[in-house]
Amino acid sequence: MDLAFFGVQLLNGLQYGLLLFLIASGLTLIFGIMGIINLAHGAMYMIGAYLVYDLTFRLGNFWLAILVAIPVAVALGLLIERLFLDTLYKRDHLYQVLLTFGLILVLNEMQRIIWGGDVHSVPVPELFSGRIRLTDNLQYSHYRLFVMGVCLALAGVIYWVIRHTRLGIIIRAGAVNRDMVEGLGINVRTLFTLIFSVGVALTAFAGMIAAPLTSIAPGMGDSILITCFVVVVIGGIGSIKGAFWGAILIGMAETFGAVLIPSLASMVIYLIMAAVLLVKPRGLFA
Amino acid sequence: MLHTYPKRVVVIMLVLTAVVAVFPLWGPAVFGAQSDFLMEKLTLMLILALFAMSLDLLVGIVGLVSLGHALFFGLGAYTLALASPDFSPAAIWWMVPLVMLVSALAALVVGFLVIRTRGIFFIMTTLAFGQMLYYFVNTSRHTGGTDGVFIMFRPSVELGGAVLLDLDNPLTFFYLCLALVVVGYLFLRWLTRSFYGQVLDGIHDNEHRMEALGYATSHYKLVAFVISGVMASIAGMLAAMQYGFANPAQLGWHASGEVLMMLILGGMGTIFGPILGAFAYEILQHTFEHLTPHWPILMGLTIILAVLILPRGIAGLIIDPPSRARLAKSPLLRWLKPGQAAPTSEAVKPAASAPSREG
Amino acid sequence: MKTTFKKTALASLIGAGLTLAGAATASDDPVKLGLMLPYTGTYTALGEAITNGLELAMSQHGNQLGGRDVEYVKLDSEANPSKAPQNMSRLVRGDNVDFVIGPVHSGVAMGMLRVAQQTGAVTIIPNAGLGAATNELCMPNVFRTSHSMWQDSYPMGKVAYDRGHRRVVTITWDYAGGKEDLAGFEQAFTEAGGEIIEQILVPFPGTEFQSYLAQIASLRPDAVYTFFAGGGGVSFVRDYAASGLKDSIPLLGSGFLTEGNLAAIGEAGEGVMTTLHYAETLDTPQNRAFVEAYRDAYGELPDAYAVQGYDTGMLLLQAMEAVGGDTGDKDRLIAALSNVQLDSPRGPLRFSGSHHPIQNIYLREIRNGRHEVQGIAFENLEVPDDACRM
Amino acid sequence: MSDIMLQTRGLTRRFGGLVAVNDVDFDVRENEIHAILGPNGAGKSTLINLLSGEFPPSEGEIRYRGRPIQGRKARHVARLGIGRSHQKTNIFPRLTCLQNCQLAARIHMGGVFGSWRSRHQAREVDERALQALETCRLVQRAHTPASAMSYGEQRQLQIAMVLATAPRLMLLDEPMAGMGREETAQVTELLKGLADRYTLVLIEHDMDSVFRLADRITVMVDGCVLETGPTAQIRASERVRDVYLGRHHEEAHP
Repeated sequence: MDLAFFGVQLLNGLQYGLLLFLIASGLTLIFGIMGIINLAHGAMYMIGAYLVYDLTFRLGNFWLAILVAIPVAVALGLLIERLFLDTLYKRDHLYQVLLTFGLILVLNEMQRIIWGGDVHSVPVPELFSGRIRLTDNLQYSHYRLFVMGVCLALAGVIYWVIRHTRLGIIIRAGAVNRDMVEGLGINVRTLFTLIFSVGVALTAFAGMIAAPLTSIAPGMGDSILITCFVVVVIGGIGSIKGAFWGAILIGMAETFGAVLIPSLASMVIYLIMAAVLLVKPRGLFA
Repeated sequence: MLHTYPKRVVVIMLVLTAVVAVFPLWGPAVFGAQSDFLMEKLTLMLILALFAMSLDLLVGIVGLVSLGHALFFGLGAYTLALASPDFSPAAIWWMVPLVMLVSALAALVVGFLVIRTRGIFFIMTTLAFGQMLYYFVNTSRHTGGTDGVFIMFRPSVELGGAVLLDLDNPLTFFYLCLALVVVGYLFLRWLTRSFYGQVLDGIHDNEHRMEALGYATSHYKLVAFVISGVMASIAGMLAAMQYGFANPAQLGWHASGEVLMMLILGGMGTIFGPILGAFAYEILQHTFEHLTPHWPILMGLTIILAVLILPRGIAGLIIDPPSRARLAKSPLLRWLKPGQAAPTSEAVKPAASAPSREG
Repeated sequence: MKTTFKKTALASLIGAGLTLAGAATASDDPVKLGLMLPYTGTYTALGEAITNGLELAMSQHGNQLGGRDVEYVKLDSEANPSKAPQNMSRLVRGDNVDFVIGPVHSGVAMGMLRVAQQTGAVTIIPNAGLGAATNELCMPNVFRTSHSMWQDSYPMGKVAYDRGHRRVVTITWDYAGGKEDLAGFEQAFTEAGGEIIEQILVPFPGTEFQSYLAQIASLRPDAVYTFFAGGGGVSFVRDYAASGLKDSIPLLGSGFLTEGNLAAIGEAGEGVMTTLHYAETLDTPQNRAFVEAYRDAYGELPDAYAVQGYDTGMLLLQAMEAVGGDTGDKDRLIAALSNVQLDSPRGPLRFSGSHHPIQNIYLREIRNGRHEVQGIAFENLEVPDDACRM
Repeated sequence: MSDIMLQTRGLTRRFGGLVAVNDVDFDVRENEIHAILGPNGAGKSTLINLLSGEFPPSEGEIRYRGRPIQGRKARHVARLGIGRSHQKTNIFPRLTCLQNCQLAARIHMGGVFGSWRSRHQAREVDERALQALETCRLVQRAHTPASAMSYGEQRQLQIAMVLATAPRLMLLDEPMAGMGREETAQVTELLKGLADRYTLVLIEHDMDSVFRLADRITVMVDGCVLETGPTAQIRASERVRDVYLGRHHEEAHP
């Protein structure tokens, strides 16, 4: 492996990892604070992508589409939390697993009713349609760099919120001990609604900015879901820092695993997860 | 008392078993030409009931929510598929022990690793191990990959050259499955009412306290994990036998999710509930598919509703019929029976002598 | 219409005798077509296109087969192989359909074939391309109106060599269908004298291709041959273009890479060359008429899937006409089916001894968002079926 | 000294930067009732948790009947004869009162596969469970699910469960927490009655009960032992009075 090739793969792994972080961050927030396993997380990612596809063609502008789509995603999160999850907090994880499994079925089928079964795509926005040259025959889209930037910026914002705001203190406390949050005199119900909506919005937003990089197809959320679970478990449930490093680790592992050990490529992330859990049963950063 | 149910549970289950058992007698009269197909469907439901029951030991009894239980179901199917000779039937005498051995070993290894984790982590790690095997089977050269494999012959049940059971006969196979469900049920009933089951109840209620009392809880959980895995693998083996086909989709996480849904529909922790759940789930899906091409919405909403308003499932309805439950909570009953702090139907019953758990 | 065929129907009734099957062929009973196609999930679009094509063929002929009304029994296959046997069994034993039409997915096909084998149900595969269906696992009661993975990729091997490519990288998903497709290409390409310098297998159904593109760039092949389908195809073609590789290394593929997804692929697809048994731009009277009728009925251009569905309908129409609507005599029905020759929108089509279509494979290049036909890559291509015993 | 049952030397436990138990030397003699007093956060519960093996000490030594037991898991410690109850009610709510005690009584039956041991042995165990219930005056509730009992009864059941494990040493973490005056008196009597057969270590806030029950008392403040000695000595101690009537007074009675 020559140095240039190594460098390019490093970039690919980083970019994939950052995107994974964005998708997984919502999941880990919801996990950590609310103790909810949201299997419908992948469906939210898919909905984000479909929303932006729909709105881009309706409004004729990608950025405008994202602006409109975010409130829609927040509203969806709000609706689900208030309608379904509100009564489940005191119950066993099993019920959350099943309820969100039911939600997957409903949301996937809604997608099919609204947008049909065809594969779609969103064109890369004009502003970032250029490419940089990596090697003599390989180029890299500006948009991918932009996505990396957005993911990094969001990671920074989330980190700042968690470190330096009152909300962050609550979130950190909640990840360690959920009863403590109630002890702090917080309106838990409002907090949960907020966290769930933000989590859904983050995920849907990941689907939105990833839309120009991927194909928008039914079931696109299912495969990403499991990968995100692995990221969150490796990092430590509820830890944003863990989700970040877990995502980078998995991004790198998938990228390099694909090239170096192709025979194990599909299993490599599960092997890593098993190894991590053997050494640290609660994840790397728990 | 825990795991003791009102008499009507026994009555209902016996009646249902009898109705299913004599289906070959009344089926053709009622359903005509469709009855063959329906018996096949019943057979499948019985197999799924066995599968759901095995998971109930883990989820309902011990309180370990596994999202990778299909791993063992698939393992049973693939062990049969890969160990069967191509051009002749395998003898059941070594096939069943082999399937049990393979799944027990797998359950031991997987269990050893996942038992250490709790709550969400247990869910996630079981999911991960399920997916690992799923991808392995999907990409391995020896398993037929995504296309799956055929099992050309059902195992033979012969003793000294004499055919004891002809499993190719749908009727025989149907009764075999029925018998295994009954045996499985009785086994789990015995297990949950034994002292070992009591320890599992203790772990479910308060694992920490069990440790403090002096129990090596992880050992008990591991044994339950292995028992559950072996039962699931038998169900998987039967499923693969039924159609002579094994496919990776049998061990993906969607399959694990579906069997969990059977549990919730039927009512977990009751052993008999999941049997009803498996039947209910299959019947619902069959009906919805006939009703609309958008059947997943109906299925999804059913699950959501079951979780929200019927968390104890069908079994809960049978144990505490809604009217009775309301009556039991009413001040009237409390007034009639002073001294009963929580007059549920179980508590109202006069306590039997010592810990004999009849029901 | 009913009176015209009364005589033949009566004859068939007598012919069928008093067996149970005979009862099902009474003239008044409709012919039941059991459709086992994906109507939910990832492959929904394919299931719908096939259904559309089939229904178009039927509606063009009065919705009758051999004088009997047609009744559809649609069953969502969910593209879930583990449920395939039970679903197939439901159609055959539960709904008593006369023909099973399906599936899309090769794994589902395996499960169906097992039941087809046990029940002898007449099965027509309108898409799944697993080679075994008309080779190792061939059976008299199973027909295919689509393709095999091998059939669509084999001609490209020769084309690639003729276009001057000598060192080629192949890439597909790590699953049976993909590997069969690559095998077809590899066979023809290496026979001609070319060399496959690397075969890349991507975990199924992943669509994250960046690291593989970097690998391809560093290998510097003359061309890349690929098979992906659906969302994977769209992603691969777009990522390939975005990485700039398309400027220096031509992209070749099986037609399914882009089939049905030209709009989603957009500009990135320009210049991509594929081989397939159909192109919507085929300039024949049959195809022009078909495209027009399809557009009138469904408001969109047909794709290969729609044609496969349409030809399934045409196959049934011809065969049922030949047997006079009698589905009771299986052997006669099967003989009639295997003798059908179609003047399909895709060109002439007849069936091999293993019930696989013998058909033209076209070389297509994407220009202005359409699959422009560059010529016939292989005329009347027959697939290998040495392992077929029937 | 031969009559020392449990002994710690330099016992220390840290949680991150916090030192919960700091260099504690502590002795328990055979057949005494030894109370641990101290304001909230003094490290009393942590000390009990260290003694019962709930978590390992950061430093120091614990000897039980002369043998070091630090670092052993809770379940091993329990089977050595050190039974404990928890501050929060810690029972199996779905099981009956008797079943709760049976679970406790059967810990000596030997692992998973001991579950299926002989009936004879099982009967012995059941007798011990019943005895424990009798001692705690819960026999009439034997077949009531634990969740259906009153709070006071549940606290008594906890003690019964410890008894059923046939311990030599009982560690009781606030056995009377949250109880009414009458129930407190009842439990105090109960514990008094146990004193001739068992060795007891208990944490308790109720001063009256402690002074009535305890043979010796150890007072802890901020993770350290402030003073240890016979009840009369502690009662008279200036330092202890300072702690209890001074800065920690309000916390001592939550």
